[in-house]
Amino acid sequence: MSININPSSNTVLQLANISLSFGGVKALTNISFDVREHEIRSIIGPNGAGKSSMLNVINGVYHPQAGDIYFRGEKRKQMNPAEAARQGIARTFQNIALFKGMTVLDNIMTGRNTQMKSGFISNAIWVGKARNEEELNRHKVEEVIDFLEIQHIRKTPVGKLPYGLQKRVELARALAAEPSLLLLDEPMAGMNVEEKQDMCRFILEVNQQYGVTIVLIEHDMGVVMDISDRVVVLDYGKKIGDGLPDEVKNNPEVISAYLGTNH
Amino acid sequence: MKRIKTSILGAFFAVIALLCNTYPLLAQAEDQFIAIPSFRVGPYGQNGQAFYGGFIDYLSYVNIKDGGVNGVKFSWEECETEYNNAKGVECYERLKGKSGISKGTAIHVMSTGISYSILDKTQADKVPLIMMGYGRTDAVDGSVFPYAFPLVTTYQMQASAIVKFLSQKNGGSLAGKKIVYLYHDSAYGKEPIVALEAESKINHFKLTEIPVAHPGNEQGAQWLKIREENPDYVIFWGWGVMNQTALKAAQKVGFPRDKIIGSWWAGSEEDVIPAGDAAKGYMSATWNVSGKSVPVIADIEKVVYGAGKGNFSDKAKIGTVLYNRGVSAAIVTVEATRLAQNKYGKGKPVTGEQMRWAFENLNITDAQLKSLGATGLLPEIKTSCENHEGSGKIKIQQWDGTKWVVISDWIEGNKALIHPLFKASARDYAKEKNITPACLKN
Amino acid sequence: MQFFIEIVISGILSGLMYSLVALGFVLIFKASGVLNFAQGAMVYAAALAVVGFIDYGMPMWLAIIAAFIFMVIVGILTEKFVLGKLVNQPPITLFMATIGLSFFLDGLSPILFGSEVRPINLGIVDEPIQAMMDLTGIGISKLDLFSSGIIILLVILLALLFQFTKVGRALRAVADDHQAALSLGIPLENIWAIVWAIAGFVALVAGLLWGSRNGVQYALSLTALKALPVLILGGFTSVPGAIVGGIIIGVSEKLAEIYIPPVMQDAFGGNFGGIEGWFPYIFALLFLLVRPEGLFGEKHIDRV
Amino acid sequence: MLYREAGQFKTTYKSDSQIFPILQDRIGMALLLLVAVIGVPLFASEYWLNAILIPFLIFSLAALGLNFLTGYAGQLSLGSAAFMAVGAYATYNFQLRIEGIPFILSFILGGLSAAAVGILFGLPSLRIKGFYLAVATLAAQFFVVWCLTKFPWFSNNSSSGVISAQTLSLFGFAFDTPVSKYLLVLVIVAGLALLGKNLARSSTGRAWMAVRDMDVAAEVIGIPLMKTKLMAFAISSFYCGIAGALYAYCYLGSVEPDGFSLDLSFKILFMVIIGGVGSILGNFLGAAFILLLPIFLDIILPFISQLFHLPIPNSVVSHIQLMVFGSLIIFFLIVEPHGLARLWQITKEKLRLWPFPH
Repeated sequence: MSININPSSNTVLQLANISLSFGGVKALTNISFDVREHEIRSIIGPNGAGKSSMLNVINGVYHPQAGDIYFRGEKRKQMNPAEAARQGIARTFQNIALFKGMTVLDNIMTGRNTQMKSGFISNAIWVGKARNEEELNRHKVEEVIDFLEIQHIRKTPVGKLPYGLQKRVELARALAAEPSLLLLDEPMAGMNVEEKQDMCRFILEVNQQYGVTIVLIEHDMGVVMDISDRVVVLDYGKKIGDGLPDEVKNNPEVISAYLGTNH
Repeated sequence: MKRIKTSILGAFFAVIALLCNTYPLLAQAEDQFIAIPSFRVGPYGQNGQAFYGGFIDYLSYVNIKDGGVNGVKFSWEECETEYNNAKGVECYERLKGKSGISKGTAIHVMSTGISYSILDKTQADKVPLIMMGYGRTDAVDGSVFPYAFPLVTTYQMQASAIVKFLSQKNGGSLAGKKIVYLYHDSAYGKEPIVALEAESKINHFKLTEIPVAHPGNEQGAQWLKIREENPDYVIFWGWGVMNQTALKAAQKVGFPRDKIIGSWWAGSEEDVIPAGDAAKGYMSATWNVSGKSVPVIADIEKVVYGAGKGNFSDKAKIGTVLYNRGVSAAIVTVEATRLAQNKYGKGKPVTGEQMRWAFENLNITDAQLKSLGATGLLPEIKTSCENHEGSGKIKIQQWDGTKWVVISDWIEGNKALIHPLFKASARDYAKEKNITPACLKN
Repeated sequence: MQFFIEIVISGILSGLMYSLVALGFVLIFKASGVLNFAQGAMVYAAALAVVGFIDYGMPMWLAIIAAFIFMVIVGILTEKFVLGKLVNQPPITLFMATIGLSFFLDGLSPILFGSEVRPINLGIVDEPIQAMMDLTGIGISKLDLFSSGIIILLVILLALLFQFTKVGRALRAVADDHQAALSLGIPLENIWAIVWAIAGFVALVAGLLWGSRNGVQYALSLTALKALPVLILGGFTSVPGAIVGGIIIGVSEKLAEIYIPPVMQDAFGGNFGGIEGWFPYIFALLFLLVRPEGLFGEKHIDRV
Repeated sequence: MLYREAGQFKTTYKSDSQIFPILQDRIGMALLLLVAVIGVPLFASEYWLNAILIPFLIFSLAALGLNFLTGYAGQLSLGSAAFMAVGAYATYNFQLRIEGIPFILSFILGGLSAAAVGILFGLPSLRIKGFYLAVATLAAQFFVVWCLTKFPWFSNNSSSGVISAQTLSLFGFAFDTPVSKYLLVLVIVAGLALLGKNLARSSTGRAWMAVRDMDVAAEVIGIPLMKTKLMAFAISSFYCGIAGALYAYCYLGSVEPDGFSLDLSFKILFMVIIGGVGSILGNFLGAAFILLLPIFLDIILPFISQLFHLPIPNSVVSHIQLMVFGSLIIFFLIVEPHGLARLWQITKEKLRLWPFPH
């Protein structure tokens, strides 16, 4: 399915010479790559390679010391996650970041908050504006719920759910925001085979049916090679490979990085 | 487990509902029921214990000795207010319901804050609120506050009296002298300021006001300031821990204690003993003398504690300033009851309204005090609608390291100067609450 | 100038008194992550215990030992019956529990040891040092100086304990990471009991010094309010923070009390003294806004 | 068998998002209100109205306010009493200085003033968290009280700083009897509680809870932290402010700044914790508990000492009360850290299944 479009056209996200460090510790050094419309772009690399930091840079949780980010052609450096979300960037987290105290339904509804405009006064009054809006967004959320097949756990507090389902709920929350760019941080970590298959199916459908661009971090090489259009390889905060799955697979540097030779 | 929890909870609320409902019907009708919203715990619990101990001991004394007033025995009930306004209100509301007749007869809360909180309620319930040496001082004007009685003397009159004492010490003039007013930064401490400022104008002394934040357990800065000022006297309006701290801090900076003169809430054993030697020479105002030399006090110890009906497990507090103050408060209350019975019929309990009349027409003479064995315990009291204070006299006492020694006769504050202030402030209050001032006849 | 110096000195001395109370908070927070609001009540309880045992006819030194034992028991029981039963509860629940505990202690100790206001006499007359007075005109209170000495001694003692004893190492391990400590087989319950005992000891010292200063009475439990701003300034987990923070608060508070009210008086008229109630809090708060990690804390990054 | 939702199907999302989705609950609530509005005024004694029911409602409101901030938005505050004070004094001044202003309006203005102060002291929450913030809120507690004591203007230059509330009257009807005061408080509290419930289940409430549970994640899904936190502070303070005004006007009648002490703040916090963090019902349960417990002890302890002829001096009784109060707090925290509200839920669950064990 990987249709190779030429680089210049329809680039969603362009990262140029990004460097990030925490008090001397270098997390990312001089990294550049791009993400195109509708593609599934994977970031792989051994533990501590800086993959999650990369995502955090993309949606503004971390602010890189050097380098530029172009999102839909617009240059941005300092921005907070909330803005990113409003621009249509949604994400899931490596270690689940759901709101433990709330039900599945409420968790997913929070994903709609950026779309919900009614102020606190009309919310307090409820009848009328607020209620209609609530209902409208509830419909959207229910679509996502149906799509991800989690109807049965609507009213359950997320804390009570098994790991796999929590991952799925987190995806649902991200999707509820109807993002144009979706960042997935190890969505299949710690899942059994069936769960992984489901998750893959969901990711592909999201990508194809809704045309959402996806940046994916995943350890399971099999999965990565199957579903992604292009792959970036990071190691010790540096980019050591970039390209089509097959190219990357045969890149000696990548192989050595994974086998852990010459450093 | 869950079931246990829920049942515990259920039981809890059930019992409350039960008790709160049946409870108010427990007091007997033929007694003269006195509501006592007291406090024995918390920051000021000490003072409360001594005061209310004395108060209650005297009531038992009257009951045992002469079977109450004309055969009407006193009954009473306490309720712990913790010196907290809200709890005070709850206590007042609960206790007043205990007796349909008296509504509590006469309420002593010994807390300016609580007295403010229940002022309107006592007014509405027609039961006199007695604030002996505290509380809303402009209630001296009975035409605006018919049911509130700041008896014996108010903060302002006391401050004025202290100034008079000092000027007497200085051959009748304080001109050019420096006086620091160090006070607890609350309603209590702020009341006297108007009086002191007025006094400083006519007596030409320089007045410096230094407040201390509640609770006042740290006064380093204030006393450094005082030493810098180096005043001739420090007039001191402390309460609770603030008192010992002040004396200690004075010693710390080497300020002579016999130049400090406190209010009567800063002049009890509880205030000086913890300060140890630091308190030696410290003076304070008081409107009742301490010690067991007063016959009635000794007699209480004999009669009440002899009968094993005493309020204290150990008798150490008997004869202390606050204990005697409690007794004094009780004496006034009992005499008012007697007066009311004389007017409205002997041998039956009197109502709040009747008590109000009695308090407004008190005339406790030395002769009467003598007959009660309370000679010199407290000053003569003569009240009227214009003057709910009724005395305005205090004595000055000095701590010699072991006991309080009275070093002056009764000193009356400058009424001509102070009472107009009350009138004015009462008028403002009346305007704010649109009350039309009027004296109640009976 | 000399007046200024005097203020600063008295500020430092009473600041150390705040540090002392703050210390108790820090110890417990470090080890178990509980903000122990009962620390003030413990100070009160300890002081009461001392005077109480003296009233029961013990000599001073014995009374102090007895009081210490009492505090240790209180600490252990607290661990066993309160915090031990609340493991894995959110911090706020534990905090509430300690408030409950403070009520309990405020009720219990007067019943055991009497609620009379009593002095503690450490045998030091609290006067300004005369020689100093004559020499420089600056008055320094003997008692405060003595107290500061004791406090510094205490801190050194604790430092040694933490550095060189087995218990101390265990304590630090626990403070760093509960789980890790557990996995190393360090029994948390015992450690916590020990911490509470130590905190009890600190409370005892505080009780003695504050008690000899203001007399033993309920208001001792309010010393906690003096310690809290010290905590936000110095950090809940840093012993040096507590000391330095205490000094900073003490000095700034005294200076403020002397120099700010006149300024405000010129601005608004009226008397604006008595700002010690809030000034330390506002001061610490403003400091925190500039430096959220506190005096000695290090900046932490939100990992996601 | 009575308490069942069997056969009650939700066909629309509207009906699914009702406050009381179960019919029995709706009936129960209706009955409760009926009793509160008609039964209580008919049968309750003056003591019950003045000393229990009115303060109960007022404290419930204050607790509700604090619960928004602490329970929903997760910002621990120890300064609620200060915001009550602002509400009370502001209302007093609006009543005093604006001729013929309807008291409802001055209540609202009082609440808004409290909200403004709340926002001011909420600003630190953007940089500091947890107990640091909690202690920081003490700054509000002490500073506000000090200001009210120090600037005579606030208390209309009363020498003592005490204000005494004017009688409230609407269209010539004066709220001066216990019953009328009670009904006034009841209406206001019930209304605000309803608004609060709506707020809690709306996007606003979800934003708060998101910030509480995981602020980073909340920000990542587009919830602006600053706006959300400050709004929590504002609304919380507004509720506390109204509660403060009622406290002054319908309960105490006259208040001094010191009346709004730290103890009061703690009391309210207790109500929230005991009642149930992040629950509307909990505030009412908590308020009832914290309010009734001391009264209960007042009554029961002397009773017991009489029963067993124990010669307990009053001072000891008072101290025992403190002990029992403290231990009961701890006890409830241990048996049910999620508060009475959770306990109530559990009971309902049981009822649903009854008579079957599971």
